[in-house]
Amino acid sequence: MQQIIEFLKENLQLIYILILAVFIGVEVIKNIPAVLHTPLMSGANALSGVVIVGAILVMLNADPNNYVALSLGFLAVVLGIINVVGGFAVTDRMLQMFKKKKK
Amino acid sequence: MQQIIEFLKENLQLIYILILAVFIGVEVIKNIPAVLHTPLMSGANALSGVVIVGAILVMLNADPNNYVALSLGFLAVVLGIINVVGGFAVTDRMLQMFKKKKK
Amino acid sequence: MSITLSIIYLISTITFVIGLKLLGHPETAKKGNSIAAFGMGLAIIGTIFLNNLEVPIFIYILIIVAILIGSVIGWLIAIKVEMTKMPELVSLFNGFGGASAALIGIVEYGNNQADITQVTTIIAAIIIGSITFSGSMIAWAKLNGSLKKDIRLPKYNLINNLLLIALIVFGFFIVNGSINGEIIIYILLLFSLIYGILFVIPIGGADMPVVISLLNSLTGIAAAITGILYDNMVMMVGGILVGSAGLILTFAMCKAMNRSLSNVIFGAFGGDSVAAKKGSTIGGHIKKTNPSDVAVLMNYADKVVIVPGYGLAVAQAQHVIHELEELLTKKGVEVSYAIHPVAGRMPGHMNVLLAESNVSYDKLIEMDDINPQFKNTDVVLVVGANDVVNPAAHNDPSSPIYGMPILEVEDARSIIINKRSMNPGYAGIQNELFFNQKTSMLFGDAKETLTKLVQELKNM
Amino acid sequence: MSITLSIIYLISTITFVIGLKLLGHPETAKKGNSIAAFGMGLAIIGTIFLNNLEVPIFIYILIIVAILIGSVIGWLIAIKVEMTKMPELVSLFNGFGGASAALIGIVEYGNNQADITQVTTIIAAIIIGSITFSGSMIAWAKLNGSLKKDIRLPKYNLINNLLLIALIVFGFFIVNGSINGEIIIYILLLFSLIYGILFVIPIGGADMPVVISLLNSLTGIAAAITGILYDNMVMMVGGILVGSAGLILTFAMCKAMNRSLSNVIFGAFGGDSVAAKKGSTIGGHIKKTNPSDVAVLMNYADKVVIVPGYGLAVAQAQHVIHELEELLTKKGVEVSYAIHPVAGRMPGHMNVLLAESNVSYDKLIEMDDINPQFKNTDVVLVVGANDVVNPAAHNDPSSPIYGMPILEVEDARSIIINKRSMNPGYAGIQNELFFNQKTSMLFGDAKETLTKLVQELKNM
Ligand SMILES: NC(=O)c1ccc[n+]([C@@H]2O[C@H](COP(=O)([O-])OP(=O)(O)OC[C@H]3O[C@@H](n4cnc5c(N)ncnc54)[C@H](OP(=O)(O)O)[C@@H]3O)[C@@H](O)[C@H]2O)c1
Ligand SMILES: NC(=O)c1ccc[n+]([C@@H]2O[C@H](COP(=O)([O-])OP(=O)(O)OC[C@H]3O[C@@H](n4cnc5c(N)ncnc54)[C@H](OP(=O)(O)O)[C@@H]3O)[C@@H](O)[C@H]2O)c1
Repeated sequence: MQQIIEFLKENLQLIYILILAVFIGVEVIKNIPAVLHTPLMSGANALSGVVIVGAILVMLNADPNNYVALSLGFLAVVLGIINVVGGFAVTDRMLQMFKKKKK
Repeated sequence: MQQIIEFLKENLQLIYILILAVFIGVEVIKNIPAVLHTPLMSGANALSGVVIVGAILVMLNADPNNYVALSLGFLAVVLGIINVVGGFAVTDRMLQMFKKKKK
Repeated sequence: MSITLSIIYLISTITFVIGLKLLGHPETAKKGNSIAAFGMGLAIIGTIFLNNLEVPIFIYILIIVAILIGSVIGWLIAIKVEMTKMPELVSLFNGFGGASAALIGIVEYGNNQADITQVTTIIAAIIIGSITFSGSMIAWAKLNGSLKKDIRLPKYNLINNLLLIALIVFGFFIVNGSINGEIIIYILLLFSLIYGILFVIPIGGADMPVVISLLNSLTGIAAAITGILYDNMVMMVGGILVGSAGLILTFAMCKAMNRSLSNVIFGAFGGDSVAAKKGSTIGGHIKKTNPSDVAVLMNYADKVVIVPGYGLAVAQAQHVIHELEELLTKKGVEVSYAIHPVAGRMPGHMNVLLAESNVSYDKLIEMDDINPQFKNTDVVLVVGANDVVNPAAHNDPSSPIYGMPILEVEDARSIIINKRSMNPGYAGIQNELFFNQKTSMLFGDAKETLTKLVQELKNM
Repeated sequence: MSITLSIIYLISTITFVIGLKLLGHPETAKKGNSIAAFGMGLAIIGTIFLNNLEVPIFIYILIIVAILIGSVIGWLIAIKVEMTKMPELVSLFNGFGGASAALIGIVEYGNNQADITQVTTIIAAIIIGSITFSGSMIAWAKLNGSLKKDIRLPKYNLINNLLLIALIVFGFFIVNGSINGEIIIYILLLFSLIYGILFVIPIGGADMPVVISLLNSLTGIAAAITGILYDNMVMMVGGILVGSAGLILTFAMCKAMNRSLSNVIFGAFGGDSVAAKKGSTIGGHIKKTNPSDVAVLMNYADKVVIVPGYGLAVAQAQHVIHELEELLTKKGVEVSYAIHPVAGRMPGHMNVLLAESNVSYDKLIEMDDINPQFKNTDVVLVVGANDVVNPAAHNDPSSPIYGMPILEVEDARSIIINKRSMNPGYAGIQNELFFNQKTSMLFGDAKETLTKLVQELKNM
């Protein structure tokens, strides 16, 4: 309990940021038309690939002799970037199709 | 310039909070029906009375012998609370009227 | 700050967000207002009682006395005010908020002159707070009629902008430490107050709602800045919410009037001169009518639509118009109201006014829904409205209101227009509708004329 | 962290918010995707090159190689994938994101075992990341058909929940310091992976979209937690955005199916048993038909509506259905598609599939718009759809789909249903529509049958 209070005290602004971000996420997504559900899921999925930033930091911070850390980091970067690039690309492809049809 | 950078560095989370709050304010208000413009303006006005918190802090922090500070703080509290209480009350009154008519 | 207080502030912030959100939907608006008010109460009580400071009892007493006095005043004003006076009330309250921020800034300048961030926020709070205060007071005076003329110095835009720049430079030097001292802050205060006056005074009375909305947004920003000073989250987030929401509302209003914000603020004069020119080009024959003829016409109509406008609010005719509507309904006439989004003195104002005089909600038809119905309408009664029914918005690309959506009353079989004279409305342009074959002018003050009309109808 | 990098992260965060916002409107969706992608690129490049750390060159090379490899793989998958495979693709990518988070957690556990906050975030990242990974892989396997059966241990809900609690307690002890050591973290990883598998494996294949959306939301949360570990704002805000948006999307999907989330996750088995009972109560006579009869019927129709469903996607019949539509249009028949929001394998999936096969946008009519039109429709052709046209949703309060809005094809003059057998659809219930007097069953695989139908029509 004491630790939780400590944490709250030190990271108050962080908590505000998280709560505000939750509100934005909710506010932005609700009421979107069903047509866009699939592209939106795929786009949100690409966004969750932001974890790649952490994967890069793992490699940058790794001890150059720690091969385990380096390999795991390498794998994390590869997987993360697949999520990002693939996610955005496939979303774009889907939306491209809608656009073409629209005119 | 140096000072601005310093400020940014020290208050990074703050800036995120402010930007996210701007997004929420915008997101929440746009697309509201014209019927509600008047109550909304009045409600937002009541909210801006949150400055009362600062006015109370002024009085709490004031040197008990500093009569100028105490009087100015007193005035600030009075004005601030008028804004808050009056604002919420009149908004409620307006909305009450809508409600009554609706059924 | 105690952790409990931090959590209370967090809860208050959340209630603000949720409250504002709910305020945006008719069904939930009342709940939203209560939630935000609850959060505000929490924040205030928490600030007083959970502050971890050593404060002499008499200061607590002072605070509580101040809160009691202010609450009573605010409450009384709120329950006593007439609904027609809504815009000036918002303006008044808003000015108080701004004044509060400025006062805080002044006291705190006495306490902190070292930290550059703090001095910056203090100076900003003083400048913005006092501009909001004096600007709101002028807006208030304009709206309640104590200040009728739009006073315009020659080249007022130039003067105002120079003054604003001077203020900012002044503030910068104070922050810089180049100038300081207790007295200097009062000079800053004075100049900010003057700027607030000069900023609002040239703007026309009918534009005041836009100005109020803008000033409201500024008060929010002032609150947020004060929040930075105290590192107080509820003030920061709450203030910014109001700031951004207010700005969006301001733009929405401008858009509904088909004008730009800068046109509202800087363009008042230009607008008028164009208008004056336009006014002269329209002419023709007008038909006058009188209450008894109108009573006959309405008595035998199947469907009557009432278009209320700014003049109805000014004449306080909302109760008699409701009487008229009930009377006609009793006689078997189908009556409804056509509500233009910017009719009246502030957006949505007509809804509030008519709701107050017990007009039933479902008789108020919004512009887009009523426009197709005018074709089947026998009589349209336009009461104190002008611009919102001006066909120039459709026909005349050179008109200042060109492009603004209007109520298309021209489609009705006959049109009765009640106003006091041929004077133009807010946009300052003549209305060719008055010269339409189908139109009859029913001159006179809205309240008096409608009372006569009701009398005639009762006698039939 | 350099100030430039902070600002870059701030910009990226803003692009995420704006991008997500724009993704929610058909006209701006493409732009929104590009803006978010741009922001992501910025964040990645900034992280690599503006880190202020002393890093040996070979690590830079490794990072760049990893990025190149991953980008090429991701890109190739993205441009090669068939649109019918969309759900499994999202699931696959999502799993990779989760795996990445788990790997980060494992490496970082090696580096930080002192700070309690850090260990907490690390443990959470590992648990959530690996659940997402293994869960997504199962979802992927189910969707692409490699894993056909819904494997259910006896009392699987109880087992799963106990395992989850055990995982949390386990994590708590690691944070606590009660247990530690390199090996312990791998055990945690293993159990989390197992939980992910057990969590998804009992859920039916048709519910996978909901599960994927939920897992997607979890990946966002994992990213946010990793962001806390590095005090990295773009990860935190971006992750939370995805987390909350994903959750809203999940609930929206459940609502469109008229089910609760807990029913989807825990209720699979119960649902089936009810369904089985129901299935037996409906009976009656069915009418069979064949492609040549249907061809005649359609040839002389004025208005045909096509209802595509899950079976169309499975049979990959979207191209031949478009051919049918063009042929009929050429013969002067008015053809449109009735799109149910949850027809297919994921929400909005039918729109994507039909758009892919060049069906023009304005032929796709949403449920609420098409329902009143069925009255004037001569022939409805239902292809591989079942639940979305089941009148039990209207008539039978005991039905699991009761309350779900459906396409009211019953109103049409004649109804042709193409499916392979009398087997029920996803909800596992029989469809009384099949026994309707107006209904004729056209049995067979959608692609084959439609190809025959097109052939017949061409010969006429
Ligand atoms: N609602 C908003 O948010 C808002 C905000 C800012 C600006 N505006 C602007 O305000 C205008 C509103 O349009 P509107 O048609 O409602 O009003 P309007 O165009 O300003 O016309 C009001 C008319 O009422 C008449 N009037 C005044 N006092 C009267 C009385 N006692 N009895 C009878 N008639 C009286 C005036 O004519 P006489 O002098 O001949 O009697 C005047 O022509 C629009 O141009 C709009 O853009 C609205
Ligand atoms: N879209 C979403 O987001 C989503 C998500 C989760 C769940 N769901 C659920 O999925 C269901 C979707 O409804 P729906 O009407 O589209 O599908 P459905 O009710 O699942 O029916 C699909 C029908 O297609 C037939 N079929 C399968 N393969 C075929 C083939 N190769 N050729 C011809 N027919 C074939 C099947 O019958 P045979 O086996 O006799 O051929 C089956 O009855 C709803 O219950 C919905 O709640 C949707």
